Amino acid sequence: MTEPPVPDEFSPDAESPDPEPQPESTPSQDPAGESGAGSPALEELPGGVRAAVEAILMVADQPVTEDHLAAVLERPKDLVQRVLVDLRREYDGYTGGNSPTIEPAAPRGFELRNIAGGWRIYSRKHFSSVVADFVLDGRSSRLSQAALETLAVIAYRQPVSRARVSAIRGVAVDSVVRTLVQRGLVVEVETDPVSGAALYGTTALFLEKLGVGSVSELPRIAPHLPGIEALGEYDDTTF
Amino acid sequence: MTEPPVPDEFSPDAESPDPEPQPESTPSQDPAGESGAGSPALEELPGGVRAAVEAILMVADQPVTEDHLAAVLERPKDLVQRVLVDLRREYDGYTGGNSPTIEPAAPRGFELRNIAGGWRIYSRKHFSSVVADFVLDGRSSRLSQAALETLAVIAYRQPVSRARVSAIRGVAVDSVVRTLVQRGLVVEVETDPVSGAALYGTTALFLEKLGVGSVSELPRIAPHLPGIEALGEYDDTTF
Amino acid sequence: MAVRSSERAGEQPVLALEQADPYEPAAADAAQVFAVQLVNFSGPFDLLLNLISRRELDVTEIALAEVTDEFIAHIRRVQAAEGQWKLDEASEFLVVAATLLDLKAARLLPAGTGTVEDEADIAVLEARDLLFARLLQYRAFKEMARELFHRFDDEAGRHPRDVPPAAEITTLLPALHWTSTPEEFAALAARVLAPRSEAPLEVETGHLVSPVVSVSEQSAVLEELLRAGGRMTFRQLTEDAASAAVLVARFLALLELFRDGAVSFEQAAPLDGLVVLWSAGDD
Repeated sequence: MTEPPVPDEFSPDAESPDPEPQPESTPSQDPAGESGAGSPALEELPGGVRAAVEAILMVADQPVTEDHLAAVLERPKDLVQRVLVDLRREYDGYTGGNSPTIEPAAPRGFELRNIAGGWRIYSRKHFSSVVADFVLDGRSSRLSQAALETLAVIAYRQPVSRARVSAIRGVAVDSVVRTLVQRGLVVEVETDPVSGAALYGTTALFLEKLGVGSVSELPRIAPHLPGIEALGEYDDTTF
Repeated sequence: MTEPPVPDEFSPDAESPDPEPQPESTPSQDPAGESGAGSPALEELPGGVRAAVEAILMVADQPVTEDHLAAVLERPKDLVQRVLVDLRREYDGYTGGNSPTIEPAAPRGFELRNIAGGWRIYSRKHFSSVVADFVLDGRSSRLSQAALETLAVIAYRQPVSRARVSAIRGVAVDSVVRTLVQRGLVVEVETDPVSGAALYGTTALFLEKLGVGSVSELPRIAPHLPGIEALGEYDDTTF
Repeated sequence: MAVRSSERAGEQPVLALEQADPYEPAAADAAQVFAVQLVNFSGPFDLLLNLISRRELDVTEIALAEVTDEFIAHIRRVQAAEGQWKLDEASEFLVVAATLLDLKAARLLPAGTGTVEDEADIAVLEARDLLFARLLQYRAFKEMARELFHRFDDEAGRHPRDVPPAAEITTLLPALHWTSTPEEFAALAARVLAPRSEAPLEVETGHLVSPVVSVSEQSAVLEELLRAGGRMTFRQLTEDAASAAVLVARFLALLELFRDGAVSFEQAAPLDGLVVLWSAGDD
């Protein structure tokens, strides 16, 4: 990379003491008045644009594109790009880079990967074994009763939101749904156009495990209950 | 804190050049042979125990207890605890602390918080406006006044039956309690031995949403309730 | 006094009171989302505190006497608007209204000697103290609800990291051991999806003469009638109802059966007789 060192306003936590502080500069391509007038500019918040990018990356559960970041932050894409590259380097244990005398920092336990056109934070690869120990801790090869019941609701009510499954089962189901997703038995199939909530359905693996060809081949359940076709809307009314 | 400075093996990326590197030390309470013999010791991996803790925090979907981390990492709990406290400080923008001459780093875009009995990574609050775009998942709907009041009664009177909550609020609370259970904020904790009524209490999710460590850290109710000692058990005697 | 208070009511539409919720701008939406609230106020204490605070009074005996008329005017309006009260909700309002009236009456009477004269006086005093105690207690929890709201709100600006591990980790999960047949799975689904019979709330019923009516019992009665009769009018289904409570319970049971797809309705024209059909098969 022949990029000039990243400007000060988005790397204020450079590990090396800055021998000649740069003047308060605005990013080159960003006209001063362009960003939202009401809220304080990102540059004025502790950590600046760089920390804002980190904040987003930390909670994003799928890769985020540079375009998306640039749009949300209202900053030029090339600035965002440089922040990302810089963060990746920093997480990997490289410091500012201009002071070779300073001992390099150790890498962080997470890394920023650029995959499929987007950026996402993952646990660092060489800790896979402890991460796996943590994730697999307490997982057995059988589904819990709670997981089976939740799966049953999703199978017969798909596509269905977690809120509705909660309403039907009468308990919070977030973590159980997550387990089912990790198990590959259910998947987010669409997004509710009104609420924006994710709607879940069963997968081919589920059908395979159960030994049926398609969802329509699931045994009908008792006549008292609305079938899949009747999709009672009653539990929507409670939310 | 009168803790001695954290030993080198889990803060290898201290921002200040370390004038006298400490010898490769094993954690004090951990007998050398105890950790798994086959895989390389965490201390030998880049970033060490500290990065391993970070790696686990990256995949945690709820607050992780110190005990859990200590068990997965096979390291003493007090070491884990110090790593966590140290990481929190670092994310908040404090450096090693022994070198006042070095300019303090800016906080990161995320923070490590100790709530609901465990530790979890959060995006930093002042970036909520930019982060919100990436986490929209329909769980942010607000509670009604009726739900909040019911929740307050349960939080301060737990374990408590619906009948008692109802007596305090002066209205039937069945549907509101059901909603709170569905949202995972309260749960049936036990059954009244006399009446057989379900008794409700708050959940870890409630603490997490509130940002407190435990029920005992809830804001005190006494100032709002003059003579609570005298009135407190009123509803016991009449219901 | 009724005239004065209803004039006041005309100036202050009922809705305006609800909108005045100080700490939750979205309260109106949220209320519809979550709970069946008694019109506009979640209970008599909520109403009473609201009336008192609108007059910028503290909770005292005088304040209670002053707002008595408004309180009663409000519950009259609700009754007129709703046609009928829900029994469990109305009872609390009535108890409070009766106590308020007693207090007001006591204040209107000559002060007397200052000594408690008879049992009726003692009863009023006890009722007053009880009402104070419950009102203050409710107010304290209302304050805490406000506090919780601010904390939730504050906390909502932070978002927890909730990100699944990389795929290479989840593939390490032990292979799933699946044992259910489709029929077993369907049976489980039927059980989970069956309407839950709520554990009834234990309500103090000592003062009630009529027995408790359960919706699920009435549902069973309806099912029996409909299975035998095939199609029946709502009037036929309720002609043997011994009390208003049974009537209400049958109505609620019909709604539940409809929700579950067990019955369907036919109505030839608006306000015409409602015909109920059993549409679930025999099990």
